[in-house]
Amino acid sequence: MSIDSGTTAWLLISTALVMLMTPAVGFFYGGLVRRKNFISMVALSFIVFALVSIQWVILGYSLAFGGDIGGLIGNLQHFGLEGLDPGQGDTAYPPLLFVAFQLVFATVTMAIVTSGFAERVRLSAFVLFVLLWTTLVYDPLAHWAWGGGWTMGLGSLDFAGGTVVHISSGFAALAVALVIGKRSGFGQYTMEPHNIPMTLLGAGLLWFGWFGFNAGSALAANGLAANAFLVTNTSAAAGALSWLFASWIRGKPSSLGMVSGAIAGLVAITPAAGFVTVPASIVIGVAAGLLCYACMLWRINRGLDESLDAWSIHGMGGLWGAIATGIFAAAAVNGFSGLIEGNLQQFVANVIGALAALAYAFVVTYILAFVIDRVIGLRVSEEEEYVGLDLSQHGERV
Amino acid sequence: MSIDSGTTAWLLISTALVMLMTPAVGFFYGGLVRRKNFISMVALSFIVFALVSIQWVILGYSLAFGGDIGGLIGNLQHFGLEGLDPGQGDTAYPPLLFVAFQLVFATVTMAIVTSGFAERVRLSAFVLFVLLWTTLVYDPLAHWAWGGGWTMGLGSLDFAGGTVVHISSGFAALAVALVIGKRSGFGQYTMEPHNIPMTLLGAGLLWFGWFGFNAGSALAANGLAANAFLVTNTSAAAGALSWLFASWIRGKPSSLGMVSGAIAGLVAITPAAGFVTVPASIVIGVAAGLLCYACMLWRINRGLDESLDAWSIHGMGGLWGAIATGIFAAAAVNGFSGLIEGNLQQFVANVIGALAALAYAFVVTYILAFVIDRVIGLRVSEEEEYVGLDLSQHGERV
Amino acid sequence: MSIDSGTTAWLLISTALVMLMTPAVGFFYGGLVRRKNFISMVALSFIVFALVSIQWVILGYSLAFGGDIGGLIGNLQHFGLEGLDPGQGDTAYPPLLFVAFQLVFATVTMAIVTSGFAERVRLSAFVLFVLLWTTLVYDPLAHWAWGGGWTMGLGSLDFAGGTVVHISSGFAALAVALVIGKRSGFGQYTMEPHNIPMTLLGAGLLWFGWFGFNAGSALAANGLAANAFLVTNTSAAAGALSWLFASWIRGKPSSLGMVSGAIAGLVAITPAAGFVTVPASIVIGVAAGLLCYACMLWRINRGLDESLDAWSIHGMGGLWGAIATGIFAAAAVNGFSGLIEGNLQQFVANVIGALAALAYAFVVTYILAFVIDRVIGLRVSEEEEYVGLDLSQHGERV
Amino acid sequence: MKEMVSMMMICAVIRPERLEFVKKDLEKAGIYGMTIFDVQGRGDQKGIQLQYRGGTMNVDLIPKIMVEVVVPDGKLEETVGIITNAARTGKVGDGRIFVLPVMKSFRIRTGEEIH
Amino acid sequence: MKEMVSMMMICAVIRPERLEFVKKDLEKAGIYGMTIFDVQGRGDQKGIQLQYRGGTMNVDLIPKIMVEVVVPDGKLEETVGIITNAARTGKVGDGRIFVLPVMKSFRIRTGEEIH
Amino acid sequence: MKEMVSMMMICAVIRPERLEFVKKDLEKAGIYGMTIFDVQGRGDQKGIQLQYRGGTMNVDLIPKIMVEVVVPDGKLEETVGIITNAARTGKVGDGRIFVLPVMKSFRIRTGEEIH
Ligand SMILES: Nc1ncnc2c1ncn2[C@@H]1O[C@H](COP(=O)(O)OP(=O)(O)O)[C@@H](O)[C@H]1O
Ligand SMILES: Nc1ncnc2c1ncn2[C@@H]1O[C@H](COP(=O)(O)OP(=O)(O)O)[C@@H](O)[C@H]1O
Ligand SMILES: Nc1ncnc2c1ncn2[C@@H]1O[C@H](COP(=O)(O)OP(=O)(O)O)[C@@H](O)[C@H]1O
Repeated sequence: MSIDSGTTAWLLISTALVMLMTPAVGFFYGGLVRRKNFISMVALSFIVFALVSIQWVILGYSLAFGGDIGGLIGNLQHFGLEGLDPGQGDTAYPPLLFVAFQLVFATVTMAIVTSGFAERVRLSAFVLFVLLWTTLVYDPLAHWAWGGGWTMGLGSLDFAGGTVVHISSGFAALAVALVIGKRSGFGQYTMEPHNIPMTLLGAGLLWFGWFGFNAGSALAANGLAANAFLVTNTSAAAGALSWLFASWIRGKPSSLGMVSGAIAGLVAITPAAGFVTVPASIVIGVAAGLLCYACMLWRINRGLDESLDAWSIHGMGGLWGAIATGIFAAAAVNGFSGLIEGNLQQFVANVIGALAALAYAFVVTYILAFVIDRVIGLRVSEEEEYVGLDLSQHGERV
Repeated sequence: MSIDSGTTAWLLISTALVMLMTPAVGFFYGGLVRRKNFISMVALSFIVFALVSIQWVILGYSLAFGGDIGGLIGNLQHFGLEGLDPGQGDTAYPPLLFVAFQLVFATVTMAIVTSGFAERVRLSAFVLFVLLWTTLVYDPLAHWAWGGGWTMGLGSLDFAGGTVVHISSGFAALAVALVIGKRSGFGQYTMEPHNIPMTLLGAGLLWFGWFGFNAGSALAANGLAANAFLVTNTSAAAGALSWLFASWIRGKPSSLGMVSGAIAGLVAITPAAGFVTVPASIVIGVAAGLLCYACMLWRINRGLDESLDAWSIHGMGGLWGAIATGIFAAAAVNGFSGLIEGNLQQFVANVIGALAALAYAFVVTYILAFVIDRVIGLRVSEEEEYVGLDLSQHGERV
Repeated sequence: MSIDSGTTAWLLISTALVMLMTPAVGFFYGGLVRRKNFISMVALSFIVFALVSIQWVILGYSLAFGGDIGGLIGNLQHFGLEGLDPGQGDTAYPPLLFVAFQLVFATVTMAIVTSGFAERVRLSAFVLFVLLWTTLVYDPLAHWAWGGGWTMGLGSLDFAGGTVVHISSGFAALAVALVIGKRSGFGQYTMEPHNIPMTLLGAGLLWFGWFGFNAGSALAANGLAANAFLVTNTSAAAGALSWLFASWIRGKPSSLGMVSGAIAGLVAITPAAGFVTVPASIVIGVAAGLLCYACMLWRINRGLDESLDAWSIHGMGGLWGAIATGIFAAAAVNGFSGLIEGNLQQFVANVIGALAALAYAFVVTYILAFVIDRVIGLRVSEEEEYVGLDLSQHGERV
Repeated sequence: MKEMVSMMMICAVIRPERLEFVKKDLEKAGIYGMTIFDVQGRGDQKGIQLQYRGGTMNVDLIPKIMVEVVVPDGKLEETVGIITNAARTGKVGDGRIFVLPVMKSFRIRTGEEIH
Repeated sequence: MKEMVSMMMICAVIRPERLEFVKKDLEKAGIYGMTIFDVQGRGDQKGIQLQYRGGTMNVDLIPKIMVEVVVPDGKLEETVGIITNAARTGKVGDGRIFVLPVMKSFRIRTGEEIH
Repeated sequence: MKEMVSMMMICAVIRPERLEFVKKDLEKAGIYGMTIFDVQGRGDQKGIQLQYRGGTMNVDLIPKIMVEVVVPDGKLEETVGIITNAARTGKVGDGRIFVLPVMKSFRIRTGEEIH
């Protein structure tokens, strides 16, 4: 198949847009922590980006998209991108571009997980964790859903990464938070976000980048991409408003609530973007805002310190999105029907795909974090935590 | 007509670029207010984005681009995007993409209007205002100029929204400022911009996004888009320099003056971008910088608290741009001639189009703001204003 | 040749991406200086952008890409963009778009040079310097390498500007720093970066924009662009990690070190991006991180106040990149072989091209700065420097 | 104590928006030296009550500016008067002035003691 | 001096995270007036030692909050006691309280002197 | 008063760029405790005059750092001397040192009074 320049242009820029999401996660999270950990939070996202970028071209791509081994993992045929010609392939875009596009998905997923580590992780342990997690958790899940693995075979639909990216990172963050423990002082005194404008900036860049994420996942510049683009925006807006108004009833409508709702809407529409209509995306977004808000309140009530709510927003929002895809998929959009159009099978396949990703990510992450913690220690000392990670891990100060 | 992937790719990314302009307006404005209203100012832009996004897909698009009713408004044939197929249409891009592209114009227009509300608007009244304004002011104006309405019929040229976006938002902000009244303390003590770098960041992102705004309005990736791109940049640069040097003569050349001049240049070239040459764009930009600077000085002298100068920059800059389009339009660029090439008719049509938008936007906005103010109150209490909107409206603090 | 919409779409967005790099340099640099010079540093980048934008469309483009005069400079055939039709040409993209694409390269180059002026330049002298430098240094160098000049004739390879952009700006910054002298107090007390998050933001935007810079330089949306995209990202990641780990051995692994390494990797891959493979890009990036880190340490030890390290990162990183291109160029990528594939000639041509740019940029800049300094004074007074440039040059304050 | 202490430090907590007036009025009286910084304060009113739907919300720490002026004893009354007048709006939250005794005072540039 | 000075300024350098407790406890005791600002401090411990690979690193200026409360002499002891209890964690770095004499005190709104 | 006041608070307004020197020199003398914060000040020179085209511009509030060190009476002179020397550049704007009496002083961690 010959390269189509329009398709390629759209994928090039989509890749750049998604790349921007990784520092955007850093700023989104960085504004939410205390001042003494701002640099650390942004730095973690850059470190993730650098480490996963290298891991992906050497090993990760092959594990995810190499020849299938038992439905579970790819083989090493593309180790070091071996056997990929930059110019030719059986797609309308160059194979190397697909590598790059998938790369930025792997990095942003890892960046989301930093929520569970916030303000207390030891940098050296984090580096190790990143390399192992992306290899042992992300790469297999990407293979399952997109690389010819078993959930793909099952017919489970995941347009742009509801299971692979969001369920996996959200539940991984939860597992990490359980292993690493609460921040010292959590629950005793308030830990206010120190720089809300930076979180809003991060949110703006995430929303912007998400168009590459979802509409880019059409892997073409066509009507499907346009649909994905518009439902993405609509669901984000709906999520922002539902969280905003729900929190308004309980108290002041915070700007953080609004952007959290937007992210919830973006997460939930991610697996559905290529399968549902605009009206459905309003429903998906509204429900995402309300659900994730409720999950966040529940988490806080439970005294759980999954600090920056990757679990309640990405984990639970992703779960809802995967299920919603099974419900709202409309044949008119992309040929697939969901529960509403009477296709129970699709619904079941999607639930299975989601729960499998959830269980796998949670369990493997828990074990991984646990082992690293025992062997080299995941957490900084009490003094280092008190002084803050900026100073203690990086020798820098805002 | 079949979908062209290159055209579609360019429109997809243009839409994303223009989307970024809404938070960019938030940061641009947010840096200019006092610290206690920073979050509020950014939050308003996000709220606008969310509300208008939903209004547009349900109602707004149909009012603007539905079947014409008397040259004034569109009908409800596309209510809820009814009757729009994602994949097919009579354009080289998918119809849904046009919906998305037009959506982000509607949002950024509304965001500009927040200038008149700065540091004193009640959030609940603002939400109501947004829903009504975008429906009663923006949607009709979009219909007039682009949706088959009467100014379009008149032959008035507006390439990317000089009348619809800038004149309308600028004069609306003026009307709002007149109704809501001055900020308490205005004119008595100085209200310095609290975070100039954030305004510069907003300006940088606006300049960046404006390429999607103007070059995207070619609705194709071709020579016309290239022309729009280059004249846009040239006019912005010219505006930045003319304001910079003019203010240098009077005192220190502030960075805020420079970026204000850049925005003035961008605004003025907006209606002209697809009709004028690069040399003309220098003239347009230089004049825009000088004119808007003079308007700002006049406004301040008059003690008018249209706080963030949407009127002097977008309103007056847009007016100049609409007129300039009627003057400088060159047949070589896009087949249309202006006054300089002897086409008086074009000039007259453009003046009429601009004044009609100006009058409509000002009058309807004034009435709207007035009514909302009487019925539920547009403005926060004196205490809330003193404490700042961040705390009083959102319960948050920088 | 008829316009290809996909190619054009990719060049349009690439131009916008590269445009964003100029304010990004402003923020990157702005975070590194002291608080009292933050606005100044960002403002310089905007001023550069505005001035060079105008110079380019009037004069610069013609000097760089007009008909060749003796291999040294272009003629004035395109003065004021004379003779460029927006719509037609012998390329798959509109000629005016090439003007715009090259414009943003000229601006970002100039912005990098501000490193040598940091915290001590007089604004009026700077304006003069910019106009002269871009005309006397940048335009000829662009002609040499890309406009049909002598290094192009020599067969020296520079894919996206290793010599024209990075060597030239880095060594120009060095020359400027030598002429203007150290900041008062340099070496006596520490001048800590006052806002590291803004530097990280700038770095994130630079990384993002660099995809337009390098992959856009393919001037097409094809396999070559995809290759350039992926090696760019890989080299950046490798540079970030090598600087990070090298500095970790010596002390705390700072976030600034990491992003400096990323920029080093981006710089080094710039001339090579269209000629080398992904594995080679890892080597190039790792070496760039280590080399530039060593150069920075050497500079500091020497008490040289080239304040923001344009020399060590862009100058030396660019030099390494130009040489590395001569070493690693692989015929499989783009038909050119380097030293490793036995092509000594390519290596020699690249070394000559690099050294010529280096010498020309350094010498001419030195003379230019020297003359301006003698004639009107390059530097602010001691009091103005103490108070800071924000106040003394712009009358503004963070 | 009067004999031993010949200088006083006036610590005035004022509204940020009154700073310009305080500065100008002190200047007119020939009093230039001052040191200022941002503070937050609550007074006997326990902050500001915001009407907030059914209930109310209390914002108890309000941004203020602290102005510290050291003056010789003889200028104390005048200075306090100027600051009071310049900083006053008449509404709750105008702030307080505290006067602290200064035992000694030096100019760093010369090392000399100031009397 | 006792006779001349009837008010005291309590300057308490505390951990930022204890501020809420100090505020609440003072409130309970009817003491609302206070002025706070961000400071950095080092104590006799010379800051915090961080284990850092082979060596150690010393972070010597730690963020603290300064709480200034002016009280009549009679309330001094009580107030100091409340602050001490509310701010204490028992670990190094809890901070100090310095008590300074206040010669005079005025309310700007009314211009009246406070006693 | 000498008998009643046994500690002094040294409030030194210095140039930000001299802080490192002040800290180091105090450390050498065994004086570790200090509290610092950012301030802005103008002195008798009314700020800095900037030549600005035809006219001039006056920047009247210049960033400084306030260093507060509480020392026993006996160490007062030494400490003031150290700070003065370390902070001095000899140019206008070096700052001032004000010495205030401290009536009492407590360590929050233990609640004990410090003498
Ligand atoms: N007892 C106190 N100790 C320290 N600061 C005080 C005290 N009382 C008031 N202040 C300061 O004075 C400011 C104004 O006090 P407030 O009582 O609100 O005004 P008013 O004097 O007009 O009633 C407060 O914000 C606080 O900073
Ligand atoms: N001599 C001093 N002068 C001024 N401030 C001091 C002095 N000693 C301590 N401080 C302040 O008190 C804070 C806590 O002191 P530190 O000695 O760490 O605690 P602790 O009293 O628990 O030993 C310091 O950070 C500093 O701000
Ligand atoms: N009377 C005063 N009261 C309070 N602070 C003062 C006073 N005079 C000077 N200062 C502080 O000292 C700083 C330096 O004073 P300045 O007069 O500029 O230096 P110098 O003592 O070298 O002449 C000022 O910026 C201000 O913060």
